[in-house]
This record gives sequence, structure tokens and C-alpha cells, in this order.
Amino acid sequence: EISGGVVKIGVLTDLSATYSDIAGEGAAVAAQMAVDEFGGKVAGAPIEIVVADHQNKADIAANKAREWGDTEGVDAFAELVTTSVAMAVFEVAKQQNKLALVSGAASSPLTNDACIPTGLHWTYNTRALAVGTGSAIVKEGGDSWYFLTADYAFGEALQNDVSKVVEAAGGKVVGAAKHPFPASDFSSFILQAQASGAKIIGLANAGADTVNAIKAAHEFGVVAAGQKIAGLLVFLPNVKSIGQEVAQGLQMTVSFYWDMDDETRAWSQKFYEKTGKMPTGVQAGTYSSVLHYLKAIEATGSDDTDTVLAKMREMPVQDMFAKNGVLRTDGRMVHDMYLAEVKAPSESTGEWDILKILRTIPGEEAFGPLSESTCPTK
Amino acid sequence: MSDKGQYILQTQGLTKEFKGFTAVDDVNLNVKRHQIHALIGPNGAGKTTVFNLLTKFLQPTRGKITFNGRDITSAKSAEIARMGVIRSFQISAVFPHMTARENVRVALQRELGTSFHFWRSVKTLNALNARAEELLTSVGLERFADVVVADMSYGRKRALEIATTLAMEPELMLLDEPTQGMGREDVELITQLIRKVSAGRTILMVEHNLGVVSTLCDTITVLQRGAILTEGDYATVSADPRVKEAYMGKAA
Amino acid sequence: MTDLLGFPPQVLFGQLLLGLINGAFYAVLSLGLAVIFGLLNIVNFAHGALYMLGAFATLGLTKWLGIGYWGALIFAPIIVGIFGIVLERLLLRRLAGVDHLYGLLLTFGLALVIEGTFVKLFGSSGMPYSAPAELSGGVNLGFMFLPWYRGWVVVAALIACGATWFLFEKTKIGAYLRAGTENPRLLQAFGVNVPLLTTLAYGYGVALAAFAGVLAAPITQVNPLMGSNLIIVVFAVVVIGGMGSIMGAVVTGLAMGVIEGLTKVFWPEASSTVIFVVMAIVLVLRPAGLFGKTA
Amino acid sequence: MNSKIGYLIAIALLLTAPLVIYPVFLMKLLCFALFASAFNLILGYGGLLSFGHAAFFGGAAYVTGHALKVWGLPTELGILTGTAAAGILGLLIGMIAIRRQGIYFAMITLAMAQMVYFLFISAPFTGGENGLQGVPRGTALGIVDLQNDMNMYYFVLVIFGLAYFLISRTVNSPFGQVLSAIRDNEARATSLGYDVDKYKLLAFVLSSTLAGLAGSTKTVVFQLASLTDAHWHMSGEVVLMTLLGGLGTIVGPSVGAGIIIALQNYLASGPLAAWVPVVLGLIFVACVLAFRRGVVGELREFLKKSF
Amino acid sequence: MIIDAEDHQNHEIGGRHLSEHIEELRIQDLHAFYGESHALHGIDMTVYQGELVTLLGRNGSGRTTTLRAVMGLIGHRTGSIVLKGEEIIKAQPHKIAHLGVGYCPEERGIFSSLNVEENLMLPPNVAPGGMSVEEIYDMFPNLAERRKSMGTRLSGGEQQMLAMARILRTGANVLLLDEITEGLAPVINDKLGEVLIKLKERGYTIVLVEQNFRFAAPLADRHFIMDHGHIVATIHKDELESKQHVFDEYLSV
Ligand SMILES: Nc1ncnc2c1ncn2[C@@H]1O[C@H](COP(=O)(O)OP(=O)(O)OP(=O)(O)O)[C@@H](O)[C@H]1O
Ligand SMILES: Nc1ncnc2c1ncn2[C@@H]1O[C@H](COP(=O)(O)OP(=O)(O)OP(=O)(O)O)[C@@H](O)[C@H]1O
Ligand SMILES: [Mg+2]
Ligand SMILES: [Mg+2]
Repeated sequence: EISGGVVKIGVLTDLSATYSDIAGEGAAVAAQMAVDEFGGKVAGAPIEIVVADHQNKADIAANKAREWGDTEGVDAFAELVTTSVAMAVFEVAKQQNKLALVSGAASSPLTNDACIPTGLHWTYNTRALAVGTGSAIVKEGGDSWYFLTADYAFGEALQNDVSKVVEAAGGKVVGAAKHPFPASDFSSFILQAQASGAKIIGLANAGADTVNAIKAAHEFGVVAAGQKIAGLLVFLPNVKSIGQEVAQGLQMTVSFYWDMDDETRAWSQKFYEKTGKMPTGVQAGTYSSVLHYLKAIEATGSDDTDTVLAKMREMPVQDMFAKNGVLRTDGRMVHDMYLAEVKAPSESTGEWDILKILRTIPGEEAFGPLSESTCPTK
Repeated sequence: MSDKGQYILQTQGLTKEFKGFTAVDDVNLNVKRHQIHALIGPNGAGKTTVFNLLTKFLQPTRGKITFNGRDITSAKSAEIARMGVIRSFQISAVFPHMTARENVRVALQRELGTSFHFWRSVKTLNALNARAEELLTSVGLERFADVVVADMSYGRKRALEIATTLAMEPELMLLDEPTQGMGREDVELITQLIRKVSAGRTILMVEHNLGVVSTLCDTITVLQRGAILTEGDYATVSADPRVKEAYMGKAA
Repeated sequence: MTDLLGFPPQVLFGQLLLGLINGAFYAVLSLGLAVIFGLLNIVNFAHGALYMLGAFATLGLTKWLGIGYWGALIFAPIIVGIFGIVLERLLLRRLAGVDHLYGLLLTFGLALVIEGTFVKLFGSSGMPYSAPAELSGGVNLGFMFLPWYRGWVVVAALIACGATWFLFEKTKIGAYLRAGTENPRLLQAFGVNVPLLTTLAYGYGVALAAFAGVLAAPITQVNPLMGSNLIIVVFAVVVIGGMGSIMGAVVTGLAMGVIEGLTKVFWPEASSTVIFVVMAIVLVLRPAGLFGKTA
Repeated sequence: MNSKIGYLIAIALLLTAPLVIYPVFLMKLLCFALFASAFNLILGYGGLLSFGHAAFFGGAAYVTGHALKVWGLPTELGILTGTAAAGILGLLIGMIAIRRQGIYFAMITLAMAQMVYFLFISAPFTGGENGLQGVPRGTALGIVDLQNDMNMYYFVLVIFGLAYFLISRTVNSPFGQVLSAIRDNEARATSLGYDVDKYKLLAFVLSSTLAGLAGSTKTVVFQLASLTDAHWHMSGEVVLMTLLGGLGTIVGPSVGAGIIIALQNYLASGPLAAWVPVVLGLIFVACVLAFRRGVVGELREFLKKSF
Repeated sequence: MIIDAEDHQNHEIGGRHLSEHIEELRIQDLHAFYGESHALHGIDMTVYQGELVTLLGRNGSGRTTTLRAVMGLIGHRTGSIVLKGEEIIKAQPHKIAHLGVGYCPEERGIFSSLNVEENLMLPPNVAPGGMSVEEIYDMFPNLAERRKSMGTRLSGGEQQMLAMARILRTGANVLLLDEITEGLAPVINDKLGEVLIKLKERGYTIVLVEQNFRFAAPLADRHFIMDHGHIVATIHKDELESKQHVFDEYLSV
């Protein structure tokens, strides 16, 4: 019942460019760890992982995915960092009726307007990030916001999501500066944010932009003068590249942190041994998605997409990444998110002791109810 | 003499200033039809600059240029060329990566009016081959039609340049030191060539080789410091003590 | 106070100053490019990668050799400069006499190799580096808070620019530089050791890039790709200034920083495009650039 | 004579290739071969290095994507719209750029392309960094379903064939003659009465239009248009393809495109996956240093010497 | 017909017997190549200190190539070139220049990005005793007048003067001059002739490549006739009449 006698999972990720740290080889390793937990075999058939670099280019990703599906019998695509890649692969997955297990891409539309029946969005999305960070901060009194927004669709989506949350929680948005993407210097924008008098400077950007903005804010004494920075899409490697000294106190919403409980620590330790780094949420999420996929195959004895998908929805997602996660019909995997804060260097006991978890955000709250989803096929 | 008048080319008060330096100073040049007219003068007198002004490689500061009675002061280089005023350059001007035939054909093809036609085969230009070869023959290059020009000797390149220029059927040819850098033999060859092609055309040339000037030219204008010093036939000009002093030295 | 063009004057002053600071980076980087273009006639596409190497060298020196920021300020440009010299001797040298487009293409390839290797070695998200303790903090200028470090950047950049300008415009080297670009063989026949001159000029230009990298390390993220987009902007600066013109590179660098800074206030989205717009306009009006010699 | 046989063999190979090789890969190859050939028109035959051809490739890709997805135009018309848009963009950029030569030309085209790129990032119709996804392939002539890869392949092959013919014709046309004369000696061409700028501009517009055709076709094949298409790395890549294959040769750019695309494709999932940029960079370096004439040029030289 | 240079061992130049003279430049079996084309086919010639010799021949006979080979400007060359007692066949051009050689190239090589004065001052001094700038401006008043002009804005002839002038400044006492009268007005040629005589008096060694035989004949001690990359004849100034047939054959004067 296993097509081609082998279960093949294609990990399409960024191995050589900007996102190679948050996803990249680590994601491939994480997927392999899921396979290893099955002893390399599921429902009597061997499992194979193939990995390709999409260089953050949608066309390369689409091309590779299509080729894998057409000629190599790949059954599911995994990881898919950055939204344009995920969307491109969605097209292929839809045509070929294959599963797309998205972990790295962040945009909420993947389970809304752009959703496909076989596209599963596993790790997080912009809404969850917005809710986590936005509402938590407003609750703590950060009720006036100024955004530094990357001038492109993702930045805008993030800003909109957060604005909604902030306003719903009783805060207000006093302004926003759109900065070009990528921008090398943030001092001007920081100065504008400073002049706005807002309590919170929300960074609706990602990667190097976020890092540079935070560094500039620190340099210009923004935090010292009483304003707070809210990074909306920050990953562990970003924090490391800012340095704890500068980043301390930064609040962020994460889907995963290695040091949450024994299970995560044990898994992360294994991951660390293989890669020399602690896992990011994207990598852990890749593991979780592949593991759940394999569990469903094991349970059904089939790798037929519709059968497996039905089973995946039926079973709760239960592993070190997600406790009682639920896979919704719009493709959203609903699980708890966490509000975390960067520790001061003095609190930190080791190189990777970076975050402390402040609050658990229940899945429903983070991702919203299914009724809110605009996915036409939900 | 045609109704276009006695003079094919005239300038009135032609002046070119470079940042406070006057290279050409109020020059009134009158070139008679069907003559070989020489422009001589000491180095830096402004001869090449006059050529550049006539062909609009430089814009005159002041003055007027008329060609066949028509004011061409504000025409562009390529336009002037199309009117029939073709120049040669001090260094040989050929298309080195093309064959001799192609060099001539490039000049001929303009009149076909298909030079912008990128959808047409190059074979349509073969109709011009006969004329091209005729021109090559006229300068003694018939055996070199298929040779890539980069491989030809200097003298032959000069000859080819003249063939190409002739292909344009110029009414007026401007030659800037056509014999510069040539061995005696080639000087002789070019001199004869110029004489041959001068039939039915007008030639204005700059030349330092007084031998060439004295044998070829009907009228000689002497420039000095941008202005006309004197004008006349070789005998008159070379007898002028000012010309001797400023230009000819012991040669005269 | 009354607003200027709808913005409080202190905001404008602040932005002007910040623009000047960014301009200082542009100036140092484009200066290096101008020197290299001046003597080697090569558009050094690897300049961004070498700038990045400067920042990484700073990091490495601190981490492994315990040499601090001030030491790195001297040693990082030297190390990277030597690397540049090796590149010139091994690779660029072989392009003497061929169309300079090949130089552009070669350095483009080198940039890919260097940046790709660094992403592989150090990851893509970069590493932290903080300003030296002596320069942490800042001063309140009334209209803005100026971090000491930023102030220092301007001073250091101006010193580097001034020294370079003196070296190339006030000594014979400048004339050799320009002559060597045009006809290196002939210059050599006059008795100038052109190969050595070329090597040193490349090394110097590269060292300038690395110097900018050191200056940038505490400000921006030290990241293997930090130079890859910056380089395009710096190209535009050099072209506006007039390729190969030392003066042009410096003045235009500073001016573009300021223009960009002001754009960030009035129309932030356009701030990364404005330089290219300026470039297009300048080239239409003055094809050889502002300070370029119209050949 | 010889080249006729060569062409026949090539045509036979192209017709049968999709039976053996994955057709989508072949289509990608054809698109880039076309892109590189179009680029070669301006570099190899016009002597002008454009470092901004991505703007035309990407611009056409977006316009075609928009035309097919939003306006719902038929496929052929969508491609034509994109191609025409690239041509117009080429005209605008060309008018500014062709006034300069050499390095300046390269830099100006780069800068103009960069402006276009920033426009694409923030313009509403490009979908920002997500790009235009799910562009319908539609049908050819209203009957042939292009969703089928085989049909699509032959559709692309026809486009490629026509464009390729046009390019080789352009090179060997009266216009091509003037163009090479201009490249050889611009002042002399002027003095023969040619308005060199007009010729260069036409060459530039032709080149950008055909680059646009490549971009449009690519959008239909992959059903997406993204920022990658317009990024300056794309401009660099097309230079690499042309150089690697052989500047100023008719088949060179296609060969170069084939090598690069195949490399990218096969390296992407092999052990060297993470090293793709480095490998490309090394090829660049090797190409510039060791075989400047490119694969086809070196081969021709080799044949010339040995026979 | 080949006339051996050794036949004239006994001629005198500058009042002294040739064999007493120091060899300034000695070229033996020199071959030079442009890529694959073989331009010089084994040249042998010796120039003595204080002597002015010419290289005569048709276009393309290899005269320029000979000068370029001595200067080290040709990639591939074999044989032996001894300058002031030093073997320089493998030396780099800048090393050769510092032995006291000045080169005035055929294409003039004026630097367009430098002005006249900068062009003039550009070549480093290679030996003491060069002419002063005033002397040079005196000699070429055109240059004095245009001293702030950019190099290639000069007229053809002015560029020629500048190319000659700039090597007189450096103190080089072996001059390799390629067609220096090209494009110059006759009066300037007269003046250049005087300059060369003056330089000879100062003991300079000069190799002159000329088309203009009328200019060269009264100045030169000996003439080397070149054809197809060979030296086919050497003619002493005293033999001009008797060897007229050689000139006729190779130069068609
Ligand atoms: N573009 C320019 N800018 C400044 N000065 C110039 C320019 N072109 C020419 N000149 C000057 O104008 C004068 C005349 O130059 P031109 O080239 O016309 O002389 P010419 O008569 O042709 O001399 P030659 O016989 O030496 O070629 C010269 O002194 C020259 O330096
Ligand atoms: N750069 C070059 N590349 C290839 N061949 C060359 C080159 N320069 C000269 N030659 C060839 O070498 C031979 C000798 O040329 P050379 O320039 O030495 O002649 P010349 O006697 O100085 O003649 P001219 O009067 O033309 O200056 C000629 O056949 C010429 O074609
Ligand atoms: Mg002149
Ligand atoms: Mg010569």
C-alpha cells in the first residue's frame, strides 16, 4: 500500500542563504531524527529523506518540488521556509495532491486565502506572533505603539496583525515608518520612533533587519530612555547575533524553546550533538510535522495522501514540540505558543541559556478559532 | 559650374573656444568645387579642430557653415555625412574585425535603406558586392576582399578607408593627414589615389608633407594660431616670408 | 519652534547628522572602489565581501587573539589588505590587458565564493560585536542623542578619506595612478614599477573596505551577507562621483548619505531607491559623473 | 553545410528530449537559453555589458503573471503583453544607458534595474516578496491544454525556436552588419552617416524584448513570478551563462545556460547543495581566467587548430 | 644583398676610432613574437656610446618592434640584449628604464587624464643630468603655452613634442625615438634636428626610427636598414652615396 515501496519526504529548505540558520541543515537533521525514531521504516516500507536547497527562490523550489513529485515519487514536502517558497510549493502540492508540511514560512495567509487542502502549517504564523507579543505587552502597560515596518507584504501583514491585537486590547498605534527591505542602517528610523513618543517600538520585520534595528535602538539609548522594543519575528540565532548584552529584556513569542521541559531538553541535546547548535522552533517544528506524518502512515498502513491526511487530523499531535496539538481543516496545526524574554547575561548560565518563558499562550488564543479562517476549503 | 555656386563649402566667422583658449579664430574658409584644397599650418594651429567643427564632432562657439549654399551649422554628424561630407581620421578608421568587402559594404548599404531591418537576411546585401569589389579594385585592394582587416598592413588600411569613403559618393572629402606614418612608397600610392578620386569631387585636406601638398593641391590655406594667415596656390604661399617663418622653415 | 516642511527642526538636524554618518561609510567604501578602479581599471565587485571580511577579521581578532577593537582597527585592514594582495597577485593580475569587463566578472565570482564560504562557516545570521567600552554611551546634543561611537565613525572616516586624498592627489602616486590606468606598459617603460604599484593599490583599496568593515562591526550585524547589497549602493555613489575620482568618491559618499537620510524622513520607502534616481539624473546631465573628467 | 547538419541534429534532440529528460527541467533550460541568447545580442554583438537584464526578465514575468492571473488573458496574449512591457522598459532604460559605454553602461543598467527591483518589491501588483503564485498556464491556441507538461514543452520549444531564429537572423542581417561596424569603430560609423545611438538603442530594445519573452515564458512554465527574476543576481547569472558558453557565438549562450541550469538543478539536492553559490562563483573565476572564449568559443578554436 | 656590419670596423665616428668606443647597446640574435606571429628574425646590432643610429625600412619591417623589444615591452623575445654591460633580455621594463633609457613611442602615449605639465613631470628621473623644465619649455613654446591643458586635448603635433620632451627631463642618456617627426610642421622638424645634434654633443646615445630620410641623413652616424624582421644592411654616413642602391632597394627613395 506504500506507493513505490518507499516513503519519501523531500525537505526543501534554505541551505545557503539568509534563513539557513533558522531552518537549513538543522531542519534536515530534525526530519531525519523523526525518521530515526521510526527505525527508518514505517508500515514495513523504508523511509527516505531527500534534501534540496531552494536558495529562497520560489522558482527553484517549485521546480524541485515538481521534479521530486513527478520523477522521484516524493510523498510529502517538508520545512519550506519563507512564504514565497511555501506558496510556490503549495501550487505544486495541489496539482500533484501531495502533502506540504510547512514549518519555516510565517505568513498567516497560508491557512487563509492561500490555503490548499493538503497544505499544513505547523510551527507558527504571523497572527500567533502578533497575539503573543502584542497582547502581552499591552497588558503590561505598553499601550502606545510605533512600528518599524519592512516595506513589503510580509512586514505589512505583520504590522496589521499586531495593530489589530493592540487595538483590541485597548492600546493604540501612533504611527509607523516603512523602511526599505533590506535596510542596512536603522538609526534614522529609530530616531523617528523615538520622536513619536510611543511606549513600544514594534519591529515588523525579520532577520538582519530586526537585528540591526535592535542594535541601533540600543546604541541610541532608546531602551535606557524608557521605550521598549518588541521584536515580532525573532529567532534564537537572531538573539545570538545581537548578543545577550544588547538583547536582554527583549520580549518575543516563540513556538518552542529547547529548555522548556525534560522532553525538549533531551531532544535538543541529541540535536545539539548532531549539529553543534540548539534547535530553533522551525527545526523542532519540522521534526514534529514529519513525525506526525509518519505516525499517520504507520496507523493507516498507507501513504495515500487523503488517507494519511484524514488520519493526521484525527490523531492529536503529541510529541516533544506540541502537546495535544490539533490539525485543523484549514491546515493550521494549533498548539501552544510561548511568550519569552531574553535573559540578562548575568542570569544566563551558559552559551545557550538565552530565554526565559514568561507565559504559555494557549493554541486557541494564539491562532484564533477556525471560524476566523478565510480558507475557502476549510 | 552648377547653379549651387562656385563654392561647395564656406564658413563665416567660424570660431571655437576651449575654456578661454581660442583654437579656431574667426575663420572664413571658401572651398571651391572640384578642387583639392589644403589646410596647412604649424602644430596646434587648429586644423584638426576645423575638421571637427565642419563634421560636428565639435560644436562651433560662433560662426556659420554652409555646404552647397545650405546652412549646416546646427546639423548633426551623421546628417552631415549623409549630405555627402565624409571625413577620414588622423589614425586609420576601419572596422578591423570585418573583411575588406564588408567594410566597403557597410558604407554602401546605407542607401538601401534596410539598415534597421534586423529580420532580413544579410544575403540581401550581396547585391552590393559587385559595387564593393569595384571600389576595392579602384584602390588596388581587389585581392584582399576577403581578408579580415585587422590582418592588413597600415598602408592598405588607409587605402581601404578611402575606398569606404568613396562608397559614400561624397561630394566633399575631408582628409586629415592622409600620408602620416607612411613609407615613401605608400605616400606615393596614396597621392596618386587622391588625385584619381578627386575627379568630380572636392577634397579638403590637412597635410604636413609639403611634397604631397605641392603636387596635389590647387589652393592652400595657411592657418596660424587659429586664424587664417594667408591663402593661395603653392607658389604664392611658399614664397610668403611669414609662412616660411611660422611653418616651412628650411623646407621652403 | 516652527516646523520645517512639516517636521520639527530637531528631527531634520538629527537626520542630517545621521545621514552624514552613513555617508562616511559610503565615502570610505567608495573611496576604496575609486582607488581600485583608478589603477586597475577594475570595478571591484568583491568590495562588499571584503568589507564583510574586515568585520569578521575584527571579530576573529577579538575572539581568538584577544586583540580589542583598537587593535583590530589597525590589524584587520592589514590582514584583509594582504588577502587582497594575494588575490591580485594570483588572479586579477592575469587580466592585465583584457577588457575591464572581465575584471568586474572575476570579482563578481570572487564575491560569491567568499560570501558563500562564510555563510557555510559561520552561518547566515551573524554574530554580535559591541563597541569598545571607551565609546559606549553618548551625548545629548539637544536635538538628538548622539552615540559616541557614531561620532567616532565620522572622525575616523574623514581621517581615512583625508589621508587617501593626500596620498593620491598631492603626491606623485596620484599621477602614476591615473597614468597607469591608461597605459600601464608605457608607464613601466618610464621606470615605474607598475606591477608593484598595482598590487599595492589593490591592497590599499581592499584595506579601506576592511577599515569600513571594522567601523561597521559594532553598528550593524556582522553577517556574511552584510556587504552584498551595500555594494550596489556604493557603486552608484562611485558612478555619481565620477569613476576613479578620489574627491568625487568622498564628497558624493557624504552627500548621498545626507540625501538618503532626508529621504528617510520624507518618503522612507524610497530611501533605498533615491541614490539610483540621483545617479540616473546625474548621468543624463553629466555623463562622466560629478567629478569625472569628461573624456 | 556542417552547421545545417548540426542544426538538424539539435532539432531532433530537442524534439525527443522530453521522452528521456524531465520536461519541466528542459523548459527551464530553454527559457534561460533564450534569456542568455537575448542578452548575448547586446553584449556579444553590441559590445555593451548590461548588468540590468534581470529587470526585463523579471518585469515581463510579472506583467505576464498579472495578465494571465488577474486579467485572465489567453496564454499567448499574456506572453505578448509581458514581452511588450519588457520592450518598453528596455526603450526607457536604453535611452538613458546607451549614451555611455563600457563600465559606465554596466553601472547605469545595474542602477536602473535596481530601481525597477525596488519598484517590484513595493508595487501592489507583484505580490511583494511572495510573488505572483498560481498563474494559470491556460491553453495554446485555445485548444491545447498546457497543464500537460508535454504540451507545454512543445509550446515552449516553438517559442524558443522562433526567438532563436530571430536572434540569429538579427545577427546576420543588414542591421547586424551596422551593429558590428559600430562595435568596431563607433566614430567611423558615425562619419559614414549612421546615427549610432539609434542602432544601439534598437539592439538594446530587441535584446530586452527577447529577454522579456524568456521571462514571460518562464512565468507560464512555473506558474509564478517572483523577485528572484528581477534581482541583480539574475543579471549576473545571465552574464555567467553567456560568458561560459561563449560570447558572440550564436549557440554559446544556450550551451552556457544549459550548463548553469543543470548545475543548479543537480547540485541543489546533492552533497554540495549548500555550496551552490560558491561553485557558481568558482566557475565564474575559472571562466574569466582560463577560458575566456567560453565553451563554444574554445571548442571552435580547438577545432580550428586541429583541422 | 647583405652587408656585414663588421666591414666597417675601421670607420671613425665623432672623431674617434670606432673600436675605441664603449658598446652601449649590443643586440644578438634577437627574435620577437606577437602572440604567434614572428616579428623579428634574429637581429644583430651594436650601438656605441655617443652614437646616433637610425633604423630605416618600410612599414612593418620591424623597426618599432626592435625598440619595443629593447624596452622589454614585448612579451616573448629571445636572444641577447646587453645594455651598458647588463643583460636585459629577461628584465622588466622599469628595470630597463632605470639603466638610463628613454623611450618615445610611435603612438606617443600621452596620458589623457594628466595635463601637459603632469605628463611632462610623470617619468621618474632615472639618472642625473636631465634637462630642466625651463630648458624644455624654451625648446617647445607650444607646450609652455598649453601647460594646463589635458594631454590628449593637444593637437597631434603638440602631443608629439610632449612625448619627446618628457624623456629629455629624466636624465636618460640612451634614447629610443620612434618616428618623432611624424605629423610635425617643417619648422619644428628643423628644431628637433638641432636638439638631436645638441644631445649628441652631450654624449647621448640615440636610436632613431625614421621615415623621413631627409631629416635623418644629416644627423646619423650609421643607418641600419631593416626588412621583414631582419637587418639587411648597415651603412655608415660616409657611404651614403656609394650605397645608394641599398636605399633604392629597401626604401625605394
Ligand atoms: N578639446 C580641446 N580642449 C582644449 N583645447 C583643445 C581641444 N582640442 C584642441 N585643442 C587645442 O586647440 C589647438 C588646435 O588643435 P588642433 O588639433 O586643431 O591642431 P592642428 O592644427 O590639427 O595641429 P597638428 O598639426 O599638430 O595636428 C591646440 O593648441 C590644442 O591644444
Ligand atoms: N601588436 C602587434 N600584434 C601583432 N603584430 C604586430 C603588432 N605590432 C606590429 N606587428 C607586426 O610586426 C611586424 C613589424 O612591425 P613594426 O611595428 O615593428 O614595424 P615598423 O617597421 O615599425 O613599421 P611602421 O612604419 O608601420 O611603424 C609587422 O608585420 C606588424 O604587422
Ligand atoms: Mg591635427
Ligand atoms: Mg613603427
